[in-house]
Amino acid sequence: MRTASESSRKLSIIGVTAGYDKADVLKNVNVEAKPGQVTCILGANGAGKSTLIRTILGLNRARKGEIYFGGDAIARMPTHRIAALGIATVPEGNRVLPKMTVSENLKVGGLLIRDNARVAARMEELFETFPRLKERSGQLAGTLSGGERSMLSIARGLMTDPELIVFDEPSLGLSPLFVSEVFAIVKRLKAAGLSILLVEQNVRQTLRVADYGYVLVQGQVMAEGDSETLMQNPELHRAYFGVH
Amino acid sequence: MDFGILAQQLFNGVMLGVIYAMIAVGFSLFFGVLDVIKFSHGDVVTVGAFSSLGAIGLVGGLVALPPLVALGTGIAAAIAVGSLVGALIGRFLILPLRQAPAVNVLLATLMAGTVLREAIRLGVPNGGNPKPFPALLPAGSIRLGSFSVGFDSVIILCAGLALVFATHLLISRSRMGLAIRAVAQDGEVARLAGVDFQRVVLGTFALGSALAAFAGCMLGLYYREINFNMGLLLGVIGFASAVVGGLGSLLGPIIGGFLFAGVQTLVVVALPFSTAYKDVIAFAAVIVLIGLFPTGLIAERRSERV
Amino acid sequence: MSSIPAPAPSLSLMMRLQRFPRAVAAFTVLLLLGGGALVIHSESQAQVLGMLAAFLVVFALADKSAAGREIAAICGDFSGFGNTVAMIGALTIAVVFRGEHYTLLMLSTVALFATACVGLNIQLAFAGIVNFAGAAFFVIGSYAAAVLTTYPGLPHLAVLAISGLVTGALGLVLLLPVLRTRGHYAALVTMAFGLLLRTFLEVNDTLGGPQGMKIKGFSVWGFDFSRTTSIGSWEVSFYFPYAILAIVLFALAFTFAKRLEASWIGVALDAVRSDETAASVFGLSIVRWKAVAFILGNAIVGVAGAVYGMMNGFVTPNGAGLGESLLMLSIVVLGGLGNMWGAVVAACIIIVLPEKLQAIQEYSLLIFAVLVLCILLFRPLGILPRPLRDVSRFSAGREEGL
Amino acid sequence: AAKDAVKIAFIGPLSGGNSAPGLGGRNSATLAVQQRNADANAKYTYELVTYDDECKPNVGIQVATKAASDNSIVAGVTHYCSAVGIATVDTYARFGLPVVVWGAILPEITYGNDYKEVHRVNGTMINEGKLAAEFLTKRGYKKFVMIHDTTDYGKGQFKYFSEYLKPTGGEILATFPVSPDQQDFTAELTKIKELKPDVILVGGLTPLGVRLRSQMDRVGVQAQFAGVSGIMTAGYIEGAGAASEGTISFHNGVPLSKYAEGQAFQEAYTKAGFREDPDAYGPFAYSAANLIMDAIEKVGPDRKKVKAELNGTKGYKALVGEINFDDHRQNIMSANVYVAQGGKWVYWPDSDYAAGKKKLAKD
Amino acid sequence: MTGALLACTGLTMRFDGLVALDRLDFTLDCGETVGLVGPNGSGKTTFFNVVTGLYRPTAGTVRLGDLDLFAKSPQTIGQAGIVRTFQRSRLMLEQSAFDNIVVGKLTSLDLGLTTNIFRRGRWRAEVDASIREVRSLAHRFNPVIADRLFQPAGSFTMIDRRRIEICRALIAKPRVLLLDEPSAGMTHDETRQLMGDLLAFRAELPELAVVLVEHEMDVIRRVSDRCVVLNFGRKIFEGAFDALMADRDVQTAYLGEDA
Ligand SMILES: Nc1ncnc2c1ncn2[C@@H]1O[C@H](COP(=O)(O)OP(=O)(O)OP(=O)(O)O)[C@@H](O)[C@H]1O
Ligand SMILES: Nc1ncnc2c1ncn2[C@@H]1O[C@H](COP(=O)(O)OP(=O)(O)OP(=O)(O)O)[C@@H](O)[C@H]1O
Ligand SMILES: CC(C)C[C@H](N)C(=O)O
Ligand SMILES: [Mg+2]
Ligand SMILES: [Mg+2]
Repeated sequence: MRTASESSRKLSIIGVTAGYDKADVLKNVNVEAKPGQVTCILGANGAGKSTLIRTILGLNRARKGEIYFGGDAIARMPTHRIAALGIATVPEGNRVLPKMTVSENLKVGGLLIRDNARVAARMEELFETFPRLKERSGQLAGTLSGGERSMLSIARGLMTDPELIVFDEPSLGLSPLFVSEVFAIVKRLKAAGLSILLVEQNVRQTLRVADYGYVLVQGQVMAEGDSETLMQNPELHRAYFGVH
Repeated sequence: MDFGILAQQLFNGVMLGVIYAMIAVGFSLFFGVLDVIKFSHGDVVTVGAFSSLGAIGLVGGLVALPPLVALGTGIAAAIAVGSLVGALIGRFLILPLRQAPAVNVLLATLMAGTVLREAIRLGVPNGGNPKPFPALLPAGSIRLGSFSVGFDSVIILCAGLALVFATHLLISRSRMGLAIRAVAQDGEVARLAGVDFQRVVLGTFALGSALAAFAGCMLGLYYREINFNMGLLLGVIGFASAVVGGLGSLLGPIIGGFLFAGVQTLVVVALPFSTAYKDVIAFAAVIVLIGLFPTGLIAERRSERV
Repeated sequence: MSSIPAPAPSLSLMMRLQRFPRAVAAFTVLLLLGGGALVIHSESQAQVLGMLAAFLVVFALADKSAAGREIAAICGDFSGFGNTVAMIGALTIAVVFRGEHYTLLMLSTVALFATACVGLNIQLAFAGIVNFAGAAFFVIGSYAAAVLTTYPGLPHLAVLAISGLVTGALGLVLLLPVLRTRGHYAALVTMAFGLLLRTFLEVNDTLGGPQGMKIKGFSVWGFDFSRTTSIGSWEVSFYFPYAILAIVLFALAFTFAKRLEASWIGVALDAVRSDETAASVFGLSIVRWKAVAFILGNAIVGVAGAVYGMMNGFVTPNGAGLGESLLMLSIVVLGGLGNMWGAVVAACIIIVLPEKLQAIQEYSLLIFAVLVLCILLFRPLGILPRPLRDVSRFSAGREEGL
Repeated sequence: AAKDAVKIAFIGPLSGGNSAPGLGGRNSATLAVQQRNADANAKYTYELVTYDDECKPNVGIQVATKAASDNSIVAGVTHYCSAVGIATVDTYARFGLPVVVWGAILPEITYGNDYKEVHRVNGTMINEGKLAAEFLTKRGYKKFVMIHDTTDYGKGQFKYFSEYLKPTGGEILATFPVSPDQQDFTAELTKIKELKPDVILVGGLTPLGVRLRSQMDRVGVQAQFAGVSGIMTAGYIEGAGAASEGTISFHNGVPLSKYAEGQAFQEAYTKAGFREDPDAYGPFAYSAANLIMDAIEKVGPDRKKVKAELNGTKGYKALVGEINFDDHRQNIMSANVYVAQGGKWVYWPDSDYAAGKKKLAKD
Repeated sequence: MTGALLACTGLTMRFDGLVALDRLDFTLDCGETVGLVGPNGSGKTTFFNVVTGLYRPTAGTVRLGDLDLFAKSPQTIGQAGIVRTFQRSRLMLEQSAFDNIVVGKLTSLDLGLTTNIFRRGRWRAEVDASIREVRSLAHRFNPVIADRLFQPAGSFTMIDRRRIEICRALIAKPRVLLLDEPSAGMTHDETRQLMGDLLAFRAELPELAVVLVEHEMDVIRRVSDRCVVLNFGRKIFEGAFDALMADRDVQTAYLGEDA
């Protein structure tokens, strides 16, 4: 079984078009997440960020285009196999398994790990990071506070040792302290050599940790480049860093 | 009344309780997976009974079988057919209707039940009539005064209990159980955690239905008579037991099953000459209990908040 | 509100359609109605299946083709008018077949079940209360009528009213558990009640035991429906007056439900159904509204049951069985939650079809079940889904039909 | 020359728990029609329109109305289930459709009204109850427990049996009214075991009989098992299996073999290749159909005339023996005792039990 | 604390074992906006739930003006004039925006059977009035909502749904409005727009008292007159925004170093 390893595989989304029932939400999107780097995706509400994430993970299907993770074409792979390839996800909207306790939620996160000792160890590590969750380990996840849910869903995503981690607005509802904690985590993961694909509203801090970024506008990549370039991008400026 | 009779009645109650529990467990198992009430469950019991009867008949027709072998064939057939039917229902009814409101699913499965029932009635020669079920378990019985219990009853009793608790352990302890519950509460999260959604769902339906089919086989052995209609009321009672006990946990249905059986038996003992009212009273009890314990005797822990 | 702008080609057609919206609505309604009548009337299997196929095609068109959607939209906009036309059309059908016992019996049965389903819709679609004892309450209505008609002094219109009240009142027994429980738990409560009632009626002789009771025919102003053989110069079946009564009853229930839906009460019920927490925070009483819906619903079911009983002159416990209740529920679900016309169409399918399938004898139940499954699978929202409420259509000035 | 077609209705339970006898009846009636149509000197060609009453009164009324309101239908062979039979008599009277009941044995169907439309070829439960009481007590059984289903059928059976038991000095220790689809009787039977009766008499149908018989052994009740015509079906023997041996039942009419035409009927039936066997009431349906067709041959396809003709039936030679209608258009016939022996229902007088070769529980 | 509009003292909420609110004293005056902040799980939402009667407090007092609202039913409290929005949006997505908003004032409308079913004339009059009111209110937030008033709430964007929720609360003409993280999940400029909305109606309804839960410090700074900080259900700070930013405990407990 894999251990948290230097990731070597690149995630590349090539000319992907995807959407729901009738409407196309993503139109011919090209995105790359280079190994060992933090790639961020910015965009207004409804720009299609989550749709992109869902498409990568096969939760909804690309209508056109290809998606590769290293050598594997994953565009038509069932979600659970994509996950097994070593892509962990923290989905949008702090989703938890409401009728299970906090620790059971984490165990589910660790289902891909066969040996229970490792699962236990991982849980302990994460409890270090989120003492809150340790206090609440016996509580049904459904009754957690908004922020606690976010922590739990982040922690659940971190249970396996993936190569690539996908975050969709992890800091939703987190208080400033924990927001910075999240970015600290991202830094640490990067340091450990993992690749990260990050969707965030908090553009400032995001660009601070990101190596490379894409800006989605109405389902199309409007701008891309390394953080500095994006910082300078006038439209982004108008859109995001209002003076205050 | 004399003690033997009392013991006898007690045993009858327990026996009945186990039978109900075996069926009820299936209900809460499905509820556990997709928050689905699979109402064809009762008829899967019937299917199980008939398929084991059929198998015994077929094989027995070719070669003379010693009872135990026959028994094995019967159970095997029941489990095989049962799990197949379950998987099919899961695949072609439950999964497609996953987004639909709960009532639709309920209706769909009820209709599926009707299909099964009618198929048996029309498919089996003279299917409208009750069929005898061979007595394959060791004969003989324990007699103490007016108390007498066949060995077969005891065997069936143990088998039933074992099965029910095995299921309980499977769900609450094993990885499989964890996966099942995860799928039940959020299919996407489960998938993202690497759970094979389809396999878990179908697997669970197969498992639950196999359980029901096995119960059917046991019913045949116990009553020595089966008919295409037997699943109908059993289904409802099983459902009632599951709900009264509490759908949240797998112990709920067991408690519920024994409770229901207890009430029925008690009525016969207490007011023997109005036994016709025993179902009336039992169901009245159900309504009252639900009124008092809205989420069953083993109440579900509140898992939603504002 | 008119639907998605359709592709260019059919545009001109749509222009033409929109010029006479009322004509379109009336035509569509009458077309469907006529079809239904034919199904009810026809004797041959082929005819029935043919009509069924036709219906499927019509619905496919209504969904897929732009023109179809347009027509549907127009009917939506002029529903008030359309409904009026439909009711009159239904009465006309009754008159046309005035001599045909069986056709009229079917017609009335459909109308009465549709009426009962209006009641169930108020419970399920509006307030979110699943009622698995519909048939039980229906039968309670009949029994009430059976008992009440034995009092010669009592005018039969009063009998209907009281039957409704009695049924509603008996529903109160379940109120507490129904209010306290959700989802499957609630389902069981009603289910248990149905079984309980049926077994009770069977084992207890005071109401005729399993044999049930005979019921006097309906009569107003000395005019006994069940003895009618002619009206004026017309030779009519004694089912004719019942058919009229049934249709009128449905019209009333329909109007009532429609208005209930398009009213503050309707909004309140929606709020309570879809989010009790939010509703209560804005001062709505969950108990009050659920209770109102449950009792009203049962009362309507009861009245329908009373008329049905008087028409058949007979009521037995096994009418209260789980199977029967499920039949009613399937009508509601297949018709489309909250859509009263859907209930009518579904009632035609669920009630008339097995009758027509008689020739296939013992297989009818099987075929029927399969059919229902198909509808559930391929039209999950039901035959006619419930339209979005738009109270602006009722803002003063605009006409309101039924 | 092409003959005019005449329609006759057959109504019975073709689906659900009582479909077995229902289908048997339908097949037998069908056979009668087929034979008639094959007969060159029949005046008309007959068509049997069959309806399913599901053994449910409400459904029964619907189909009865359907048949009765179809003016091309001249008469009907109707109903096996008493619950339905009694529910529909008004309908037939209302529409003036003459019918001959072929299986329902509730007395009230003929005796409870004075509808000239309603006839019945099979006997009623009065005969059954009377015979049961007399026969059993004469064989020295004194203490009875009766289990009957709560339908009119079971209740009727109880009513008449207990009525005729009184004079014989027999005693009913206890009565258990049970719902017809109840599965488990161990509780009741345990209770019975305590009472130590000589006979357990079941007033119900095959399923009930089978369950009681098989569960008796389970709780170890020793008593003679007897039932009314409701259990005198192939289904009972098949269902109860070996345990059925020695069960006594009472039924109007004698076994096919005893009928003059019985042999022929059996052969013809087998030849026609029906999927289900005629069952106990098949011959009655067959006779009813023939009775009607003969009436039509005589007076032509007219409801009123046919009714009048049927009303006056006396000494009509039918498969089930001579048919004579009394003033309530009820065929007068006596019930007979049957015993399950070697996997068959055997006419008591011919049985090893009567001959003393085999013994019932008591003797 | 005399003149206070909303006054809670010693408010305590226990969930088996865990103390979510710990002897909290809280007051709110007419026309005042209080920013309620605190680390995740510090009891902010619980405070709202207790005040609106969704949870039954373990101990303490809750008064609105001179009404005792301790452990009263949600609808009593709602009618008394305390309304809220929810942390996770709670709308009837398949019903129209209008329906959703009008829910806020249903209790002030005629809910009798007679008017609603039989005397439709009257009802229609109420309809006209309500449509006008709802439309103008919605218009102030976003003309788009006013224009698409009769389309399903589900068809609106996140921010507009939030606005619809706020409209639903405002149309109830509350005396106290509780807002739970209105800006959660919004982009920067959306947050700014929302902030604008808040300030706007604050100006229009000078009497209205607002409690605002937010993790977005800018919003708090711009909108609130006074701040209260919770930690482990206990009040660890009360005062002006700048004082808050300066406060050591608050920094360690809530803001973190790089604030
Ligand atoms: N399940 C769905 N069905 C139909 N349309 C959807 C669905 N989910 C999202 N959409 C539409 O797809 C578009 C993109 O949605 P998406 O959630 O990807 O945007 P986003 O960038 O993630 O927004 P946010 O920042 O709010 O997460 C939106 O216009 C939304 O209305
Ligand atoms: N119904 C409940 N059952 C058990 N614990 C609960 C319940 N509701 C809240 N809690 C606990 O009470 C604490 C306070 O919850 P609350 O939702 O008030 O926090 P919060 O301040 O709103 O946090 P956030 O900023 O993340 O929303 C949390 O630790 C939570 O786990
Ligand atoms: C009870 C029935 C199913 C059978 C019986 N022949 C009767 O008279 O009713
Ligand atoms: Mg998103
Ligand atoms: Mg909160």
